[in-house]
Amino acid sequence: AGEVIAAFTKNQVDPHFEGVRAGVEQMAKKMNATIRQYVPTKPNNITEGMSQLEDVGVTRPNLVLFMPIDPKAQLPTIKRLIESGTPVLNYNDKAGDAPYLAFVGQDDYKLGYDIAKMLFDHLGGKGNVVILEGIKGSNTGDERKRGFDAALKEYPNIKLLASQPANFQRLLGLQVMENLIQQHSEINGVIAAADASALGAAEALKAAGRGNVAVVSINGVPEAVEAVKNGGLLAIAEFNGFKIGCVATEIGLKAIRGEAMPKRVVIPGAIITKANHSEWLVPFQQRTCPAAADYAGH
Amino acid sequence: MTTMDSPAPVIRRPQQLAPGTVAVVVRLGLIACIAVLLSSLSPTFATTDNLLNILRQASLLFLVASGLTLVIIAGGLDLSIGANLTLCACLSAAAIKATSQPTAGIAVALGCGVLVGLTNGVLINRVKIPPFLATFGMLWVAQGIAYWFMAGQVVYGFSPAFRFFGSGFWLGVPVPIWVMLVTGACGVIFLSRTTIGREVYLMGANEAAAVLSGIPVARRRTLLYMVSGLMAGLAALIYVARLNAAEPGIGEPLLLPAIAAVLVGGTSLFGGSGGLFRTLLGATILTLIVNALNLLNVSATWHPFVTGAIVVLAVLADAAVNRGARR
Amino acid sequence: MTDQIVHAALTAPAAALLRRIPGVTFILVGMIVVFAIGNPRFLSAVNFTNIGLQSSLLLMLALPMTLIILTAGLDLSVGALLGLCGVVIAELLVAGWGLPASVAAAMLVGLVAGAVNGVLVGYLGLPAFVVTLGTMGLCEGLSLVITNGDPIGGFTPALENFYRSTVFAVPTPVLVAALVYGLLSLLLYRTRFGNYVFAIGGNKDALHLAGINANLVHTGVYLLCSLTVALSALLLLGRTNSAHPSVAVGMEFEAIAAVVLGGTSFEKGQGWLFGTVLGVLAISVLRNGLNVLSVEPSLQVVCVGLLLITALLIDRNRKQASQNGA
Amino acid sequence: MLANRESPDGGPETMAVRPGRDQGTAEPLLRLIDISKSFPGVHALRGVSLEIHAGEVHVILGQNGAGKSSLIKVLCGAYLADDGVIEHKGRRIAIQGPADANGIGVGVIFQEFSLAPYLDIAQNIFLGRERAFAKAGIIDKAAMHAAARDVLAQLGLNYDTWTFAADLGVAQQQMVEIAKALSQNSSILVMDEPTAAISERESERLFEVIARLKQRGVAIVYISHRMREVVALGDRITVMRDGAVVASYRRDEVSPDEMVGAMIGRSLAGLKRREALAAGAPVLTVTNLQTAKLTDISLEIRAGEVVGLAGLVGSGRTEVVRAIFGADPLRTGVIRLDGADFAQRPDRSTRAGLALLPEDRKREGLALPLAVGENATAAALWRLFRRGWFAPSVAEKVCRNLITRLNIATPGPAQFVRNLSGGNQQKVVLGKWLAAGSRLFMLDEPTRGVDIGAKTEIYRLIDDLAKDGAAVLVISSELPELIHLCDRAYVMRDYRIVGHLGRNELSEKAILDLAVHQ
Ligand SMILES: Nc1ncnc2c1ncn2[C@@H]1O[C@H](COP(=O)(O)OP(=O)(O)OP(=O)(O)O)[C@@H](O)[C@H]1O
Ligand SMILES: Nc1ncnc2c1ncn2[C@@H]1O[C@H](COP(=O)(O)OP(=O)(O)OP(=O)(O)O)[C@@H](O)[C@H]1O
Ligand SMILES: O[C@@H]1[C@@H](O)[C@H](O)OC[C@H]1O
Ligand SMILES: [Mg+2]
Ligand SMILES: [Mg+2]
Repeated sequence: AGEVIAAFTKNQVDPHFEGVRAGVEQMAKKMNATIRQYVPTKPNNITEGMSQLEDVGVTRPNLVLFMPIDPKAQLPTIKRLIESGTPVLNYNDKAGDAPYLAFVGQDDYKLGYDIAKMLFDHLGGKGNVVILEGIKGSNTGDERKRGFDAALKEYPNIKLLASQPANFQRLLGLQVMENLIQQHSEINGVIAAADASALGAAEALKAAGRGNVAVVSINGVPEAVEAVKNGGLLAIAEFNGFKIGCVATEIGLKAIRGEAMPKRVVIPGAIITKANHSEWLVPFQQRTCPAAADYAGH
Repeated sequence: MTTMDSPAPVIRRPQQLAPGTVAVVVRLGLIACIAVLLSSLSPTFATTDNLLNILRQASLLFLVASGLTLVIIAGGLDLSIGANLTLCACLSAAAIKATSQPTAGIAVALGCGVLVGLTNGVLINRVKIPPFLATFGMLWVAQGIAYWFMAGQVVYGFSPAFRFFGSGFWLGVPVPIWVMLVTGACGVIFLSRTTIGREVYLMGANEAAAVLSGIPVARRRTLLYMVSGLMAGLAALIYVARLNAAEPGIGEPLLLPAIAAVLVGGTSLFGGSGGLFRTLLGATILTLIVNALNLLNVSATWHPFVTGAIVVLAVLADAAVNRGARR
Repeated sequence: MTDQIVHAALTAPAAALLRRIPGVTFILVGMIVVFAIGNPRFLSAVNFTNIGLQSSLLLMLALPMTLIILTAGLDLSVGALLGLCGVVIAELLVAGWGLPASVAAAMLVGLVAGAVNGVLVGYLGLPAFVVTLGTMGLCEGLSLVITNGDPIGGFTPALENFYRSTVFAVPTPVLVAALVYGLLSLLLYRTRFGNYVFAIGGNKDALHLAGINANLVHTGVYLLCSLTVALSALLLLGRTNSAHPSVAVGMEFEAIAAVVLGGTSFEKGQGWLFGTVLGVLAISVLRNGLNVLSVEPSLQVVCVGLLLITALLIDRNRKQASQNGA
Repeated sequence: MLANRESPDGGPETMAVRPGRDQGTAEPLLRLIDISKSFPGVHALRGVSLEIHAGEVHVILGQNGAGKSSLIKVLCGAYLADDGVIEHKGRRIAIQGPADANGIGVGVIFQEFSLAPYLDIAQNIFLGRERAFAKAGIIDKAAMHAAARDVLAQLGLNYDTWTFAADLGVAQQQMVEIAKALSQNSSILVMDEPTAAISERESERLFEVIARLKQRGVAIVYISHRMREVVALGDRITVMRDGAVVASYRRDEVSPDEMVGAMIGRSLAGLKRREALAAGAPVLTVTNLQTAKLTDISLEIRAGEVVGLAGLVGSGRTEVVRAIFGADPLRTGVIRLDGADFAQRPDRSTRAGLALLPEDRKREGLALPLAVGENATAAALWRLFRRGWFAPSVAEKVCRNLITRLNIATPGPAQFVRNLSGGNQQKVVLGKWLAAGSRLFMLDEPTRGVDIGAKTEIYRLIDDLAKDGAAVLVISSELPELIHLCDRAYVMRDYRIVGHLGRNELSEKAILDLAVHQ
């Protein structure tokens, strides 16, 4: 007990990461460990993320919970950290091949595929859609996009009008959508790689009097879930930072305390709709961590 | 070369347009050209909807850039506007949520903006930190406070009355465009028809001479940074009302576009010349270009490149117009 | 300035010497003391390596930026250019061009960028801020267009190995930065070109009247900067093991801040190359120390701002004190 | 482009025009023939011809804007002449740039300082000529500083050559400027108003050096608005007006009055001393003022008085007026206007009726990128209201009145002030304060670099101000000017007032006795 855990998240802007941090804190408290949060001062700054990894190496925490801003760039640094004897668990985003304690996250490809299918079915298998991508090069963004594309292939009557990056951001989502609205008089559905850009897009649509366009996204932060409740968003594929944080912390701590732990925990994501949304309306701080065993099955 | 001891023989030059007028005409011409080109290429361009869309996007950019324009004319620079906007947005959104009073939010946003501006002014006047560094430092401080205050959360969901400022229409025109027109008109009147407005140009053209002409330069400068902050606060309100949410990442990405809008508009970074109407044109040009690329189905990856090219072309055009007039 | 300090050391009372030392020095020392007390590992060899590595890239941008600021200019395009050159090298390596050819191509890109900046600022007298804001967009845009926004990886590990190598326990990137510092300071303080850099910032007409092609020298400063940046792309690639279109965008502001922290001013050609080293170190040490002490993330952001503001505050107070004392 | 490229066969082409009025016998070192130069809208030089002889001082006289500096700039390659021929030792040459001029041994002391503030004295002196000290591209600093000390020694100066130019006073800068020109060992040394910023003592040194150089056979071209210097130094005197040579004399052929007549195109009545007026109530009283530099400054000026503030350059005169105006902070002391205290801040001073005409009009007096109108109303903006709003029409009217009243040569208020000649620029700065309705005028070197014509107009204006009941404090380094203008004068030395001279005590000797260290 009393271990020090360094937990990395990518920015202080997206509530998804607040969910991660809340989960980590709650579980650490429960298991008697101390958390130190590391977030780059500039959102998603790769080189800064690397420096923070290097600096954390100096403080020799007992455990590092790591999500890459960019896996290619950060892999060598993380490998050196592991070589120097610091146990590292990879969570939220896949971070390439390295001797991690474990990976805890979700299947982004599947989330993308599922939510796209859900939208296409909602549209009756035909119509015009646009995609708001995430940050290029991030594992989550790329995998989700792959999932969207796979679903698209199965629906020949769904037409992809445009696929533009909105970088998981709200303002960009709004602006990109505003412009797409001008170009395309008929848009039936929007698939966003994350809640923030979906919410921005939904605002743009509403302002243009096209509130009836179905918007789906991935994440399920309370704000977006509220929008599902109000009909602003159609549905969300759950990418649950809080759960990821909890489970990652539990597995990591148990692993360094000597318990045998699974190497790979993939938390399934539900499709959040008006029908089932209430569970996700609860603020992160008031949620209770699930047990890792629920997902890891031991 | 700078001009040396300068002309005496009083020879009336042929009636010629002032460089400022030329700059405006060049930009209006550019806008006209793009518009004509686009309406022939894309049927959707010339629709009222699209034009209002362009103007609405431009209006948000203009609001952020307007206060900056004054600061730049006076020979300064404000890199903190983006982060200031963020902070104002977060604090005011929280205030509205807490009190369910839009007026509380308005007061907080404007107050916070002015306060950050005041701090800039004090750092520059009293502590004599160069504007670049002082406002760059404030950028970090304001951003940090916003992060700390929000603690990773988003404040969202506002009353329709408040949201009217961002997404409402009046007489068929989006409210932000009205806000742009009103603030723009106030600014133009301020610059041309008030003592302080005239002083802004003198300060920018030669600060030492302005001081020795009895212009209270330090106080004026503080005032201008406060106005810049005020406009960041106003823009914050519009953004919050438009996005229906406040998060600590909204303002920073607006900084460079705002600077670009001022410069593309033709306000000189040397200080002493420029104006708000030009910034309005600059904001319009930048927005128009992105809209054009979209309508022409050019990939979004081209946007920064084209924007950069426009900035360079704008300086080159100005240089060609007042060839030799300036250092 | 170095010469003036040496001269003061030899001839003037200690107080005069002290007055010449920029305020950032005191902050730097203060920070080191505080961080060392906060966590003794701050003073470990590993951490010095970290600070060195983390400083070296910023230094590579800030050093030539000092020369540009000495000419009363500014180069906002360095971050974007660094990214672009990285992309070019990576793209060509992947295409099988081999390192020398790829680097040559990046140098060519640097040359073009520097020439555009230099000619527009040096010959046409256009404001550097606007010109380089434009080229910043052009460079960032080009990287995006070339890569379609995707990062490039999977090229030779040689760059990473180079980046990670050490010479007598000193990381190679630190040596590279030190070498660049040495060369630039030789250039700035011991050659004609160096004198002309100060003269351009102080009185470009005077340089012209002295029969020197001042515009050419002025252009040369931008070229020098862009070429150094192009070379630094090797360090960036070594560090990130991949090329990203906009990794380094934003670094230009940090580089400029470091230069100004070090006591170089935008006016009159007043400045000091070694001050830039101190400015860069101040930024790196602060960031590193905050991490080592695990300071709360939002507070870290505030601290960066406070560093920028307080360093000059010290200078200001000392100046006032010395004036009142005189 | 100069139309004087070498002809294909390399020899000089047939001479078109000969310099008109010069009948020098010896072959001149340098001959300028029919040089013309125009700028957009301005004919700066119209067919100027001039001969420069070794071992002679050739003075060029002319009003502001007559074209003196332009001629010099053509000669040193800073400007390319549109037309004309230059011959060096009888051979036609082309001066396409500063390097060509250096090549034939032209050295110049420019009217505007050409020092780089953050290069040290040695670097400044040898700027552009570092190659002499370089080995494999690396400069030998020790050698360079030694050489710099040598040059300074010739001028009797022992400055620390490691000092940045920025840390030098105006006079010291000018001396370095002179040293820089001397160090070139030029065969032709051009000096454009070298004494405008230095004290009499330093001027004397310069004159000694000039004498020595003459003996060594150096040709000197000397520009000055100070008639005394012209008479004392000039071997040949060429007078320019409106870009053309109007007369050329040997010194013994001509009287100062004649020269002035040629300059302004009419003869000028000799400078009579200003009439004293009955002084009114005290306008300004300064008691025991002290700043970071100044100590013990007490003075009083009454309505209708013109009071001088004399002293050597660097004695602190500028500091006094800046402190009174509130531009520099006070330590202690009482400053009263009409017997009442007022806040020491430039904006308050302005509104209280103080006016400060700064010594450097380009740096501190004018906003060069702006128009005449904007500059002339800069200190009066707070008065130019109509119904609560700033009124451009009122401003324009005020400005037009000023243009007429001060006889400012400009097409109108919209002209850029940078396009005006020095004298007219100075009138704009004065006009700024007239528009502000000031009652106490503090004029710091009001006629620096101003030609005789404009000078007399400024004198007249000062007299008018006094007659209108204003109080005037004049700083001038030209003692005759002070004596001509002032009813009485305070004399400064080492940042304190060391004496006061009444109207009848005022003489150059009396001032110098007080101003110079015993
Ligand atoms: N670079 C320039 N551009 C435009 N006009 C110029 C330039 N340089 C000089 N002139 C004009 O040429 C004319 C001659 O100016 P010049 O500086 O030679 O006069 P000057 O005799 O030296 O006057 P002063 O006694 O005030 O120094 C003036 O009308 C001046 O305004
Ligand atoms: N505007 C100013 N700001 C700061 N320092 C100044 C200023 N003007 C003059 N000084 C400094 O004050 C010192 C005293 O010079 P000052 O100008 O007061 O003497 P002066 O008797 O007025 O001489 P001058 O004939 O040059 O005007 C100079 O060395 C100069 O460095
Ligand atoms: O779900 C997203 C997460 O995976 C990504 O990395 O950052 C933004 C989030 O919204
Ligand atoms: Mg002249
Ligand atoms: Mg003075």
